[in-house]
Amino acid sequence: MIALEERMAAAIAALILDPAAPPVRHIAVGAASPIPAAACWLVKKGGHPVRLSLLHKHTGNPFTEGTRELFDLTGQGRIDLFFLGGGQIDGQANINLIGTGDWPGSKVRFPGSFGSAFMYLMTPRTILFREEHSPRVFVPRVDIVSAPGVSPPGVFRRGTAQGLVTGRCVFRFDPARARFTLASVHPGETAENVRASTGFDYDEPADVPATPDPTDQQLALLRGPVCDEMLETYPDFCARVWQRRASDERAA
Amino acid sequence: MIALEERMAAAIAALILDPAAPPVRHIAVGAASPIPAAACWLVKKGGHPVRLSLLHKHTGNPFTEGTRELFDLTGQGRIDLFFLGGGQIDGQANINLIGTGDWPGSKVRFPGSFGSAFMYLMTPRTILFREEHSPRVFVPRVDIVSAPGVSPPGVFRRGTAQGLVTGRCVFRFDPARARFTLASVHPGETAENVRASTGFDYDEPADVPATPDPTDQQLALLRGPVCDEMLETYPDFCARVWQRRASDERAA
Amino acid sequence: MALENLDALAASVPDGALVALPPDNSLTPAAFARALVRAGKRELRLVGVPVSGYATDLLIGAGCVASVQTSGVSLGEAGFAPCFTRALAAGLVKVIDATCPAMHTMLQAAEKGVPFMPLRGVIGSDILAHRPDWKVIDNPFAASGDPIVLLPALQPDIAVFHAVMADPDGNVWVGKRRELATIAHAARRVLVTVERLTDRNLLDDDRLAPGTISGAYVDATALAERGTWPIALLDEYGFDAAHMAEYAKLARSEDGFRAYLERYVLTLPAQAAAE
Amino acid sequence: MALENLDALAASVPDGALVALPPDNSLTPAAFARALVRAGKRELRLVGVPVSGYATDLLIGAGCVASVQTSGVSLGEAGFAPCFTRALAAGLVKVIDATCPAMHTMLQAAEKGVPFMPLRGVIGSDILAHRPDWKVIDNPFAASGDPIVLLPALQPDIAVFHAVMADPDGNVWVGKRRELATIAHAARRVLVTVERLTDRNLLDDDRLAPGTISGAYVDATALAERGTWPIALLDEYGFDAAHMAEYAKLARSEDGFRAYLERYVLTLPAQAAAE
Repeated sequence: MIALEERMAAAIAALILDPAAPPVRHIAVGAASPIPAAACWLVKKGGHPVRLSLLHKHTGNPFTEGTRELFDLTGQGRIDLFFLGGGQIDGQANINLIGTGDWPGSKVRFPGSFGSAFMYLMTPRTILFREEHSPRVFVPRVDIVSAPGVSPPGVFRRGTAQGLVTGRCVFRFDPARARFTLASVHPGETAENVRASTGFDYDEPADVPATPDPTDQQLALLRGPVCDEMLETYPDFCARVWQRRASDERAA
Repeated sequence: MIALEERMAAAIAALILDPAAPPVRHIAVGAASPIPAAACWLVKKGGHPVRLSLLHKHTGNPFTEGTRELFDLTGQGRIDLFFLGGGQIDGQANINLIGTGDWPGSKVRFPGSFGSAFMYLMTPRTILFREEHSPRVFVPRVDIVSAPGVSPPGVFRRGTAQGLVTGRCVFRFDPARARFTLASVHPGETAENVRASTGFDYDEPADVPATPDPTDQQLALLRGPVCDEMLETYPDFCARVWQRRASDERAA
Repeated sequence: MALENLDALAASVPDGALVALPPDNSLTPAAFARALVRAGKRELRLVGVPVSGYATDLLIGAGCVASVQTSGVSLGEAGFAPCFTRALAAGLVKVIDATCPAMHTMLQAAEKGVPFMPLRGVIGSDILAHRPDWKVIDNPFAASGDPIVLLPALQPDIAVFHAVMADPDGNVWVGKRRELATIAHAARRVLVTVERLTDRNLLDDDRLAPGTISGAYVDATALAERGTWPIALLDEYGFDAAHMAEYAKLARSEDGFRAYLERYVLTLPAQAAAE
Repeated sequence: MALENLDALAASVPDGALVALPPDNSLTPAAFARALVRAGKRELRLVGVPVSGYATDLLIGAGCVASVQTSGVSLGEAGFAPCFTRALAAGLVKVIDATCPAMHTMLQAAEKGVPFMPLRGVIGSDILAHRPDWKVIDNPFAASGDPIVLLPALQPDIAVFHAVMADPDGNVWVGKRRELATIAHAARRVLVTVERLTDRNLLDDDRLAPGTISGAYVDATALAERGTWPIALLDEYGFDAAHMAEYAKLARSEDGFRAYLERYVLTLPAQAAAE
């Protein structure tokens, strides 16, 4: 039994290691991002030399200037890849972390933009992720733009979304056309299903491949050393996905 | 026998404590300023509650962000008083720490401006000091302006020179008129002497008082606890003025 | 530097003050926030540096807050911030949205005493459209058009955080949470709660000085044992996930939140509750 | 992170590189400067952060330097910097004058990845007239005219400093000399000489982390015992005033400077000379 979170982590890991993309030396993972964190650890524990900066790791956090150091690192051009989710994401890869309805979220208020309005423009590669794949999340046009998917010429921007990993599929993003293409659907899903669950338009090849299952080696890494690294920062996630609790393993 | 350095320190201390000036809570002393440092310690050891930030104190230096912290402190408006010297100082209180002749000091090159171009404008009070009182130092117009004595309206500026303490006398400065007035001459000097030794024009009262001698209490403080505080930072100065060496008193 | 009682320290905060608070992973003054609730403060304008969590949600729920300028309000793994969300929907609190590096930049401008600082990114975000106090200029150093955002200096009236130790000179040890120095430098008044006191001067010790904020910036301190609880404090104590989950659950309703206040804030010293 | 031999580390610096050096009170890489002399480097463009001292004067005297951007060059109580003064008069080195907070600000702009930052003051100084790369704009946040200086980001090719310890991950401990983090963040390449190695991870220890610069910024390290000598290193060893006076005296003449090089730089390992 492969958990959806495991599938998504493996799909993200595949995007990270995409040989067509620029090499990744330093990846940062923001708050409340357990699936991308798992993907990064999967890459690292799989033997790929990569520096991970996990902002919300309580101990062994690499920063001595708090979150400012992450944003300065990014400003310096040292962060190659970042992850963003979204309360809403649209077909131009705009993300909305603020809320629905009128500003500042008259229908549903989300927590806020965090660093997205900066990171999305200043990082060479961003991988978008959102487990819930529904027309409520993937909309034709976000109600509020926390961070824009593309920018007009002349606006300083280092990169855009590389892709979008959801609970149903993987999209790739083409910044020149500001448009997603369906890259693969997870086992159990179909292209039709994805189309029906997606509020924005996108391109689709004639044959849509299935997202590959995580390999046995990947599953072993996720359930062992990856979970070990994540227990402290994401106890609820580890308990839910892998039925492991830090408190079972050591005195509180 | 009162050393000239002791007279100057006492004269600076009197300016620091001038009841007509705004109260001083936090004084910073830059590099290579032993006489102002002695004046500050004299004020503090004399029982006046004042915070001293001595940049070049090797141990017990209050900063954890180096000299930047001093300039940031000043930017924040937390430094009430600073000291500046000058290779040349003119009658408008312009100071030159760069050199004489053409830029950047074609005749004599001085070490450089250090923080003067910032501190002079951003500190509510600056006390100028220079032991050598000669037409070579006190010129009609500095060859190069490291930091201007006054600024045109509209230029953000928190303060100007309060006065100038030399090896011969004390001047007060009036920023509205951009002009010095002789306030007192040190024992052994005359108003005529000072005039002959000064390259710039200045005002002079009919009767020029003598700079008061340091009191016995002040001399005792200077030679005892003040010297104790300064031994580490200014070993040569303490040896020259007070014939005391740190190495005589402890193992190196 | 004055050493005060925690509740006296909280009482010294004027209604309406602009108060900077660190986020839930950086020495949050949680006990102080509970003391502010006990003191019945009103109309506080909170600043999340750069985001907001438990302390902000608690203060909003207790009716102490007029506005919050922040890049996000959340309880982390425990979910959305329930009081913030409810108060915003009811129009009881105003949110001034920012993005994390903009919060840092605005405070650094105040730290350096400059009226503004630039920041890359942000252009194209609706945040910019809702911040009339942020300006876009053409980068004067670029050969051709290069729009860049300028952010004004943000000087909090008061910054509050928790530290591990305070010495007799008011120096406080925050360890690797060096970023707190920026709010200490930027704010007009700095209040620090501390886990314990120490006799030795923290800046005189080359091992402790790097993690020390000079007493030059600290206006008053108060002892508050387990002062960040339920949030972790460096390697001193861990995060109390069970308590945060209990808070998140109770705060989902007005009644539940009142029960939380009764149980943990209004009647009991927080540290006793934490045992 | 690679651990190299001191002379190999110095040899890795390309001729013509823009090299940032801390001043004589902040972990000056003095042994590294002597190794640069031995390596025969040429046309280096030095950056004093924010001022320059022994290492810069030595490198200028040895003919390694084309220019120095700084707010001051001096040997402190030992007086003017003799090689700098002589080389400037002879037209052998170019000085690009700045003022201390401007050096910090330009490096902080590079640290934050912004093209410029403002600074108060400076207006009316002739420094501004000789810095065509500095601009004055009207503060966009002021109601009426308010000229303010904008400084461009300054990104050194290489930053070099000395640290007390390095760990196997390339993290280095600089204690309270936290300002060195800024040149580490701002520079393209960071070389660190260290007094000694340690096995434990410096960032994992809450007591050592505050004074640690992450290996994320460090490209290579080399062991250099007494690496700041004759300058003090925190509480590890003191300032060698007698040696600095000897340097100041010898360097007053070309012949004397050559004798200094023979005695302390070219033939002997510096640490042996220091015993």
